[in-house]
Amino acid sequence: MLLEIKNLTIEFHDHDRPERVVEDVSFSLDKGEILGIVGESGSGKSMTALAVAGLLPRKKMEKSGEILFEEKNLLTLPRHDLRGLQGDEISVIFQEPMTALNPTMKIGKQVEEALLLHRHMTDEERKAKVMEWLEKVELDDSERVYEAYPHELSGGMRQRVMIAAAMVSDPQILIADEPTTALDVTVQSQIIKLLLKINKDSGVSILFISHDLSLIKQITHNVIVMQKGRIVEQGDTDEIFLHPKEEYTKKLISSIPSVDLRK
Amino acid sequence: MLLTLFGVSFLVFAAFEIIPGDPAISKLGTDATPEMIAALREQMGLNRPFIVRYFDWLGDCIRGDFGRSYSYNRTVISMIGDKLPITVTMTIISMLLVIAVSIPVALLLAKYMGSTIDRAGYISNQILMAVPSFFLGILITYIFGLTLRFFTPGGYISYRQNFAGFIGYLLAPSVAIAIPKCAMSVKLLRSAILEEWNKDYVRTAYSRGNSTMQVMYRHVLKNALIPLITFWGMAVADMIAGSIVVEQVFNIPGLGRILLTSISNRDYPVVEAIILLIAVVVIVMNLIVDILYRCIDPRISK
Amino acid sequence: MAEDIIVKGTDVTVSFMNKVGNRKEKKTVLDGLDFDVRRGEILGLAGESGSGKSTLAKAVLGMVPLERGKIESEVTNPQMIFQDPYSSLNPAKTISWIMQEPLKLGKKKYSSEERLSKVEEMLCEVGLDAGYMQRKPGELSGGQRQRICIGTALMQAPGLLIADEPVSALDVTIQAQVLDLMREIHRKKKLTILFISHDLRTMYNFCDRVMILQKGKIVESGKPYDLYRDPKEPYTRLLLESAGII
Amino acid sequence: MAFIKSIKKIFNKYHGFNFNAGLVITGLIFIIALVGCFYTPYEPTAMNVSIRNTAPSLAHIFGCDDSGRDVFSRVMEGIRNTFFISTMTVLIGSGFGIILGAAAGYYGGKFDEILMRINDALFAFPSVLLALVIVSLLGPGFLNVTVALGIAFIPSFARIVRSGFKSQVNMDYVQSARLMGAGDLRIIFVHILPNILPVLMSSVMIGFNNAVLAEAGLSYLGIGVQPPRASLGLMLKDGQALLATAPWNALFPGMVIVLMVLGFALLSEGISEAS
Repeated sequence: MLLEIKNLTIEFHDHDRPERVVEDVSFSLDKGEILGIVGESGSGKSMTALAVAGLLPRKKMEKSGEILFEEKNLLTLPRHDLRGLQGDEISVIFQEPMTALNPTMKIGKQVEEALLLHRHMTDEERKAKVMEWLEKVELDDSERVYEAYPHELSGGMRQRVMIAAAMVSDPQILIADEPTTALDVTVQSQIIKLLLKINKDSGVSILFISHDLSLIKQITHNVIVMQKGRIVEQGDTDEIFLHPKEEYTKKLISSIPSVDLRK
Repeated sequence: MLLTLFGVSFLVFAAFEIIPGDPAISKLGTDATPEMIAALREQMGLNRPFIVRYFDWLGDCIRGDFGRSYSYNRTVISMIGDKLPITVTMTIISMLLVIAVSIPVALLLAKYMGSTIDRAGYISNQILMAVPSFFLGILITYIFGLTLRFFTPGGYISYRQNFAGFIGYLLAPSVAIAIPKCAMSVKLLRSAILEEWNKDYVRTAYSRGNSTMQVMYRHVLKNALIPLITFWGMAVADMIAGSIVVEQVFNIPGLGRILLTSISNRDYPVVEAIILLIAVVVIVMNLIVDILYRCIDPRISK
Repeated sequence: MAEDIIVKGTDVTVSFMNKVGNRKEKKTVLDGLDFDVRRGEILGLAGESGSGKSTLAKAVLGMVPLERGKIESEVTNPQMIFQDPYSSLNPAKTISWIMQEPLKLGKKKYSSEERLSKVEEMLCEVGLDAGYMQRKPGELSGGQRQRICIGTALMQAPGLLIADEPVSALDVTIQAQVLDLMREIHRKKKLTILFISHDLRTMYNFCDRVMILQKGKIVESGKPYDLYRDPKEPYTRLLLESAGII
Repeated sequence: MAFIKSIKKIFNKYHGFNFNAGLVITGLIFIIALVGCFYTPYEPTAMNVSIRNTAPSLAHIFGCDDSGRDVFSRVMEGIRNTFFISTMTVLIGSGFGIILGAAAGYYGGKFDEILMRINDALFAFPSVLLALVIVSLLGPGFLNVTVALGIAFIPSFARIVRSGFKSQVNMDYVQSARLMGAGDLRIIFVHILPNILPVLMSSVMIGFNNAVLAEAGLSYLGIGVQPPRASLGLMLKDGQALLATAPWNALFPGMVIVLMVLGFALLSEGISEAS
């Protein structure tokens, strides 16, 4: 098992009364698996993903449970060692392509950053790796994109750049926190197809966070349904969509507008 | 830029057009006969339409001929010619001081964000911002001049005699002008850094394994400088105004003094010329700041 | 205009100059559109960002100058509800002030008691209660705010309600509730709705007719069932495939 | 009525350190100015050669100046004049600034373009310089300085108000207000203004901050308040000559200026922090 999470609980103490955001969450992620976490806003799905990525906000909080990766508990790992994994073994792509890139830094510089931090390469090797990945994410005219600034690219192209920047160091786990929510439908399906291709080619396991059930159905092998910080149900995606056991899962599935063209 | 220059010169000319009183009379004195006044007006070309006189005046200014002073019967240029470099040098020194001091101090504060140093820095910033530059000048004179004898108050050295002495003496007034602007810059840079820190690209930088310092220097600092540079553009005008006042404290014969004397004895050509020159200096300095701005922020179309 | 058509657009063209560097470039947003809105129907307007759907809405409201063509509308006071619940209610005012505003501005004059009772009545109709009157938009959830937007828009009994992506910013379960509310109001008050969205799935059960918009041109339009079963245009097929419908 | 209610609301919801500190300092100075209208320990203009340049003592808290006048009483009168001038300056500046800024920000287009061109041109002149020009036209003196500073402060207020309106005008609630039939004036003053009140309040405070500085500067240059009336800037100028022998003549007025400016700066900081 690549990643093992046991009884993860996160409680914020910055407001007057403690706020439990994630409660007793346990699941595992296998090599090459695409695991979906679905839930509405405030369900704790993003917080769980951020915990795995070691990006929990610096607010006063209490964390308990284990996030085991290569026999190391990421929750208690010292910052220095955690930084060794971030961007090397575990990479992240975020929801807002418009703001997730540094507006005053060239695209090439941002994509190569993970290599700069984790690999000893010459400039030429680094540039070659970056160009390789800019082509892999199907960006036409990758030379121009390398020299361009974020504001010169469309939302879809920026998300492809984010994927390239995350995959350039061949991580074992890619965390995708609502990667397509801010994109148009047509661009969304291209990004989903791209993620599937990368998963197949490089065997990277993907933790896919979303509130869009039809997307989860399209892309994930297994799914975890979360509500108010707790896991309501988890298992094989098709199985859950066909025979949801929990009341909340049923309600979620029934609220997807069904398009029945047979009648 | 040229449009603003043009607009400014028009505003200045128009302002001095609406002055009550006729330049010819003030030149000849009150007992002059109407015929003499009419003749002088004709000779000075005051009867030509406003627009013609404006372009004529503008043409002269570009050639450096700002007309003649009323009270000293010397050309304006001869009076203010050697004064301009003093004010400009002082403003440049203060600008350099602001840049040289505010960035390292802000970085220091950013490193200890939220600690006691940060709190102390914040309070002292507030106080320093509240001190008017001329009072600061008086304090500096009192502390460094009179008690510690670092420099002799009032001992202005002209750049013709001894350039080093000239710069040395200008240090104190420049510091007086620069300190409030430094405090403001530090405050602005600090809040800009705080604002950038919550942006998404910082989280992306952390997700790639950058340490806090790496995130600060590789990503946040460059973006936080943008609002600061905008502030420096506007601060230039305030600094020149500051220099006019501070000149009195350190009795430096810069543009400020001439401006005041010519205001009190209503010597309008001199006042007009000085105001125009100051506006030109401000605009030129703003242009420099604007160029600095463009090379940091690629989003501004070249 | 025919009896049952309340808004008719012929050869509607809108473009504006946007500054690229220092050159001015003419950008055409709506390109010779012909469309009509029938009384009492829910007309869906589907398209991606940049397709011009919001501009079309503004054109129908007469808030955008037409370069060519004209829009005839018998609707005197069309109202609009928006996507972002956080910017569509005045954050500085209480809910009761917000909902009374249309009554103060409308042609019919109401006394303050009448206004308060009408507000209370409308709050119940949109599934809330009088308790919300003194609260501020900042204290409410997205779903509650959208209900108040709908209530406020209905205060002047508009002939046409334009809904620009009203539910896409809400959670799935809340979306369903708000759509049910709009359907019920449509049925009870015979309210014509122009429903703008990028989500073809939602439009299937909600709209009587759907128009597909791409780069300022109407690609195809018809009843959802016919349109989704055999889309004639490749762009429509692409949209349907991307949404996982076909 | 709604306007006053929202100001009351804004005041009672602030409790940050900056706001309270600012309130205390400004309040203190305001009280001194108010008291100064009716009572001053000594007649500010009463000269008494025998006690020339005596150091601060119980009888004369701030000591006496070159012509034996009690520095503290003159400072009280100085505060009153400075306070009055800066209040008038801010009123004129923000009054016209709001009207111009609201119109430019709300309507945009040609009017906005022209106004901003004029504003940029005026920004080439520092407000002190602008005031200097106006004073040289109208001549020095109490009223002229107030008018000059007032006019000189319009561009900065107009710019802040304009950006405030520009950020609000595209908000959806403004569009739905238009659809309901609200007129432009109602939208500007009833709908949009309460939302930019915090920005406006903190810019008014900064306006006070700069006005006090500018007034002190102009009087220091001798073209503001004319003797025998007292003004902090003037006292600084006279006190400077006696720096070696009687430094309190300059130090106390200077410190009071700093306190006034600091008070307003902290107030503005407190308001913008809480919004």
